[in-house]
Amino acid sequence: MFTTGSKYFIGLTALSVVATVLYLFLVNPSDLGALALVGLITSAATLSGVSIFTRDSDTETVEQAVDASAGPASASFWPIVVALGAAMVLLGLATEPVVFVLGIAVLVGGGVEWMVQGWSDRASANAAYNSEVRAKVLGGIEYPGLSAVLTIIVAFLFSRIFLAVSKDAATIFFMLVAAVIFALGFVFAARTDLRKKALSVVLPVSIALLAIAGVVSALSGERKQLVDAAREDHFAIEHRECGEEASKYYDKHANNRVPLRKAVIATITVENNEVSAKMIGLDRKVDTITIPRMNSTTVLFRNLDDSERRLVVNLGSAKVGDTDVVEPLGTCTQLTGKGQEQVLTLTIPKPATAEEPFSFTVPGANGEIKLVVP
Amino acid sequence: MDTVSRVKSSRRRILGTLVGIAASATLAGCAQNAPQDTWEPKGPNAEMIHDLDNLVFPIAYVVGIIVLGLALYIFWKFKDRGQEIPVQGHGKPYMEITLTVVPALILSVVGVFTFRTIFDLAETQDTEIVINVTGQQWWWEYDYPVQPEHGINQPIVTSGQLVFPAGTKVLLRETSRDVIHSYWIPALNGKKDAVPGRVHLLRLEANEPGLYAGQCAEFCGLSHANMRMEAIALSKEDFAKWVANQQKAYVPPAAGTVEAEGEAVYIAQCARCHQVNGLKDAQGKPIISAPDEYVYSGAAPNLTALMTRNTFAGAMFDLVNEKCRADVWGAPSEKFGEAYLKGVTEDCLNQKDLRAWLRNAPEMKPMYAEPNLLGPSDGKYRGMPYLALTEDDIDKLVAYLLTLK
Amino acid sequence: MTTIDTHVGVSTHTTGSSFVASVGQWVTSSDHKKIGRLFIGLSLLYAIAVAVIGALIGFERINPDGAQFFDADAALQLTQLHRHALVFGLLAPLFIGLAIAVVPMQVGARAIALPRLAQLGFWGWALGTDLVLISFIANGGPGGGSSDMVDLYLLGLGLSLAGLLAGAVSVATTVLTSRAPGMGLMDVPAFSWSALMGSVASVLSLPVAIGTVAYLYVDHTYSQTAFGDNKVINTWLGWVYAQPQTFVLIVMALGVLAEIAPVTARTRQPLRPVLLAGIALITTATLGAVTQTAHVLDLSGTTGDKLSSTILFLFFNGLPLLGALVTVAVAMLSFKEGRPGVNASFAFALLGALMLLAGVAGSFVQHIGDAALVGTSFGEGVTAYVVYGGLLAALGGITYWAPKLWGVVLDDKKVLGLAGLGFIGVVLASLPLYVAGFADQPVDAVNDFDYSGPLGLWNVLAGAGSAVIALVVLAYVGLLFAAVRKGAGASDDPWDAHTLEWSIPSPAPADNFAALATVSSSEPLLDVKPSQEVPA
Amino acid sequence: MTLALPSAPAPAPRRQLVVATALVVSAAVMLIAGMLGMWMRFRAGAPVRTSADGLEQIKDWLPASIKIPEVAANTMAATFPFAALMAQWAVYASKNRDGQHRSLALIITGVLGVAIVNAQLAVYAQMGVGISDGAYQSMFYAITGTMLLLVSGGIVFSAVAFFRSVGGRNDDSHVITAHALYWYFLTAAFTAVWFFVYVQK
Repeated sequence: MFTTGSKYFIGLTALSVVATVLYLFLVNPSDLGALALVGLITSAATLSGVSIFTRDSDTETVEQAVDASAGPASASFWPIVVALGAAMVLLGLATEPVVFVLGIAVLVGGGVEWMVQGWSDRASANAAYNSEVRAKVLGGIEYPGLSAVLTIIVAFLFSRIFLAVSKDAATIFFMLVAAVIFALGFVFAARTDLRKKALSVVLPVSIALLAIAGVVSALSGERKQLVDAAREDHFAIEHRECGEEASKYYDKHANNRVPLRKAVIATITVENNEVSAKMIGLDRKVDTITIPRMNSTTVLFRNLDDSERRLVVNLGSAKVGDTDVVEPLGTCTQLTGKGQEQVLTLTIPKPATAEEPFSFTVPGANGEIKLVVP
Repeated sequence: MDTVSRVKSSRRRILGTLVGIAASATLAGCAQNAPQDTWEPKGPNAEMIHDLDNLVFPIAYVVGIIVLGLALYIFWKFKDRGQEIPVQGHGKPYMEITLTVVPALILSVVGVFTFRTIFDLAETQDTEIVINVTGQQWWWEYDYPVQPEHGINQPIVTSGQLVFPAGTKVLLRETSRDVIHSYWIPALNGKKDAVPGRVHLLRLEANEPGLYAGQCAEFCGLSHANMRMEAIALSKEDFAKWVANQQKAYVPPAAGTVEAEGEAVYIAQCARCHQVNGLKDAQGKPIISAPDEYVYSGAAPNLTALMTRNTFAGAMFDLVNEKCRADVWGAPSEKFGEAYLKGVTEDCLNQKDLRAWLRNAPEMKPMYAEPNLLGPSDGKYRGMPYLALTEDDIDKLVAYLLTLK
Repeated sequence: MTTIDTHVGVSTHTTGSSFVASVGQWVTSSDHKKIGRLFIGLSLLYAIAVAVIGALIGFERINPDGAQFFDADAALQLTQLHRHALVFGLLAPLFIGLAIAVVPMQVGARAIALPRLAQLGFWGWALGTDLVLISFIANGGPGGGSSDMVDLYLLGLGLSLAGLLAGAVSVATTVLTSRAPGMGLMDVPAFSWSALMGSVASVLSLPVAIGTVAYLYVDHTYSQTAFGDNKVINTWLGWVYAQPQTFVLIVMALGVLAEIAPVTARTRQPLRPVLLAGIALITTATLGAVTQTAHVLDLSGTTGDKLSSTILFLFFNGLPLLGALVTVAVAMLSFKEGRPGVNASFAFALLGALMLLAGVAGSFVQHIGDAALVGTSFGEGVTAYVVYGGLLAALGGITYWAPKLWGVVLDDKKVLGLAGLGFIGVVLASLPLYVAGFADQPVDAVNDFDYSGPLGLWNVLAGAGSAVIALVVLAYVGLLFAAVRKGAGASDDPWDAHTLEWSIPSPAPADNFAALATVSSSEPLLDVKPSQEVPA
Repeated sequence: MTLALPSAPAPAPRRQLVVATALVVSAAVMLIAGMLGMWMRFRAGAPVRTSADGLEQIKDWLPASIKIPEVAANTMAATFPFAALMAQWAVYASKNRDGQHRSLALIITGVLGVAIVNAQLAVYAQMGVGISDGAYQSMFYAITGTMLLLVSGGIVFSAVAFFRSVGGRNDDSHVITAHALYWYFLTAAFTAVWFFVYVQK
């Protein structure tokens, strides 16, 4: 009736009961040890039950050894991936959240792969068929997923390089890269016999080179100009430097193309150091621009002079928060080079007062355009 | 027997319906008082469209009749009488080519004229006056940019009625503060959408002074149907008078009068959203409204010289009573300016609607389906809210508003 | 010599594989022998590191006022790291690994049960231990200065414990479910039995530690109100590194001795059920560790107090000692029945077992309240005896099963020499700490104690002992490497042994048994080797 | 001379998964028991102090401001047996070789598991307790969080079993049995947690 295993586990249960009783009476019933020992009773009893239920999994004859197809499981990549995911999750918990998120992704991906492999390994007795069903279930996800990950990595590495080297160097670098890719493509196309062997050399080498270059770039940091720009807070959305040039690098990367033609109510132009304005639908110059109150309105600035200019809109002044400090209101475009354009989109809730009229000006150029908000 | 009679009766019913529809469609064409009739152009732009219609519609009628006739003929000729199914062929090149080439030719003819008209309508080189038109739920704001050649030295903001000189090429710059609206005065031009963040141009020109009615033509919310507009064309002289009147300085009511009390009520209750140019508070500081804090669209009609307008609440209600209204609408072209510029006098005022509006605006004009649920609009109102004014306050307010001429 | 040949010509070696392919094979292999060898290899690496740290600590104690290797904070962290690496870098994985590598062959299974769980177990343990190491290096661990890294220490500890658990589940399931037809649990070889016992005991005790780690982690990260700051972590977790919890892990060391002794004596194991019962007793009694309380014999107070203290003391500390004594004694009974003889693996196993007995007895003494040894370095001595004794026994096991795992037989004389040296090393590393314990040298302290006089000598000896152990392990690994490189082919059954693993080729093929034997006794090979039968 | 042992075919994995699950369950029981033990030790050891007015003895354990949402907790406690019942249904269906109902039962088990996770998150949200507010709070999150992880393990188990079930492993009843065993464990473990943490507090 009772097998060896169950006898052992029943003995363990009994001893745990004795220990628990001893503990309850001699030590302290509300101590953590008491509950741990109760847990031990539960666990040992569970194992006893399973031992009796499975009869120690004893088999005397071959016939009793049913469903005996268990060969050694095939090699699997996923246990280490899952362990790595777990380690990343924990590392992320203690350090960077991004590592945690990546770890979760690795964990989920590895877990799903493991699950499918575990199923497909025994889908049939035929190994080839099994790997085929595995591929059928996961192939449609694996390849795109893997290439997406690879693309992200490659893009990330390239971006590190872009950010680290100077603009000119980056241009030359990528011209060279493109040339090399073109040349290699040509060689591969021409020499079909080489392809496989060469590819197996070229791909790892180029990926390794990219990785090295990327890591080195990442470690060496972004190029000085960008670092300075970050220090000057140029990437903040509200950063506007409308007066004298205080910072060195602000505006160097302005996007000077304007896609919003249909939204533009007026165009302000600087030509020969003179500011002039035209309103949409009116084919002559105006010295006043009227824009509806509390409506998002766009004004285009076009610089036709050699020197870089910016359009500044002056919107009176206001107190800062609850303090008594009064600061001028207004904003401006980024610096705009010759023949380039920028837009300013304004939503003005209140009209100007007689003391503080609104206007558009261009520092360094003559004239101003009155801005009227009814 | 029974079956047959039932079939007959159902046929009769269908026939009756068809005849009814045709008759009402025909009779509608005979309407006398149809201010938004697209077939009665009153300005060069609408005439261009009308001329194009005169070309395109006959062609379309002919094509339509041919196609319909052929279809009916084929229905009748080949209807199922139990005959054998004809041989199913595949393609008749000559017929197919013909059926492709003929419509293409027709379309090219129509297209040439259509494109010409479209380009003509889009012309803005010779604009004489510019007016900004801004749509919001559910009224139109008109503001006149500073244009000294028209005597406009400070911006004029009005609403409900677009006033412009007749015989002058007017350019509307349309935009919107909330959703897409569409500006449409059928007698003067086609419709043009007003889209938030964009500026669309629409040319208007009236041959004669007069009143031209219109209607927002893009579904824009609960009171879309109540979003009307009236375009008022005045002779150049009358327009200059109107401009001068709009720009004249604000005259506060004499102290101690009921109008002065009304002004106080106005400042307390209305000035939060409604601007009256020149209105000053006790310290003598100009009062500037802040509708952006209360209203979803961020705007409320400017009430300066309110009594020069004939309508209020997005042209939904008349500001004048029926008799005075008939005087303006019925005035002949040469007398129209005089009638319009009279404005709203005390005996002309439509007391009933204006008071009801002040009493409880949301009841007069559907603004939000469920007034308690202002959530989706960030807790701001769409349109004028219920202000819980006392009758006494309303009396004072009406008296004050009558001074805004 | 009789060769029992089931299927010749199957080789574990793949031919023509590049370095990458071979790494890939090790990383992805679900072959229990590979997983076990990974465990063994890495823990031997830790053994060297641990012994070096032990030596450093010993020498640091010699002259606390003079030259210092490290400051007080670092010293605390280093002693914690030492303790951690002793138990969870060396002792636990070494035996789990040995069990993973050997048990499936012993019970006649073609593969370990749940091979991928065992794989996961190894990588979980290895990566978790890496995290622990990283945390210590980056100023973490108990008493660490960097709060994040203290968190990381706790998390890494949790992961490595979970990994060990996974390995233990795999081993226990193998013994419970994958035995050859006809092999009842009573017929299981002594080592496999001890592996089952040790694994089940780990499965039942380590989760309590994981639970504590969970509390500590949450509390430490978010509030540090319930459990206190960095330095007191070990107040809550100390029991995991202390006796009797560490006994859970030495059961398999005694199993190695019980396995090798009868083979060396060329006899069937006498009183085999008693041996198995002894092994079961020590593990079962050890599970009292989950109470996380040291049950100290306190003979003050009323008679009732004395009685209850005595009962608890004997129950929680006496039973393990009894089990260990019974196991070693019954194992040695083989030599009464059989012929006396000594070889390297037996020497290692015996010396290791004796060291373990010294440790278990030491733990017994330590818990006698009147001896006033709690909180002294006596406890360190117990841990050293237990862990290094386990190390010696494990080296015995590795020597014994080297033919199956690597296909080599190690040079008996050289290994015998190492065993002797190892014995000296262990005694040196442990015994002086016992003595120092009686002289009230505080536990885990390095600097804030006067180590002058004879204490200086004891600590010199302890440090030297650790250094000797480092050398022994280094030399042993070197020997193993050299033998594997030379590829001295071992015969299938070099020891003329009793159990199933010796019926298959050396080294064992990937799937162990091409065809399976039905067995009918606990020494199946002796049954089919009539010429070798020793008269009972 | 070569001796051959009497040979047998490949060994049977005899309810490996059931036995392994039993071992894992035992480990998890110890985990929860140990954590509850620690919980009890802290609860018993929480300092008692006299209130400011000297009229009451206050135990510094469960802060007065924290109200345990008992409805959600009880709902969770009631959901576990249903999940276990569904897991048992899967075993029953598996024995009857009824693949459709087996899959259905497994997916219901998993969905109930998700519902339990949801309820636990709702408990967190309703309590509005900051994890870093104090000893009780961090311990509460530690033990319920561990329980949450164990339940997540149950959901993963259900997912794997479901995948195998729809994947056509009709004779793989061990997975289903092991799955049921795990859900029985979860039910028992949560009942203990519920009693000690949510009822006794």
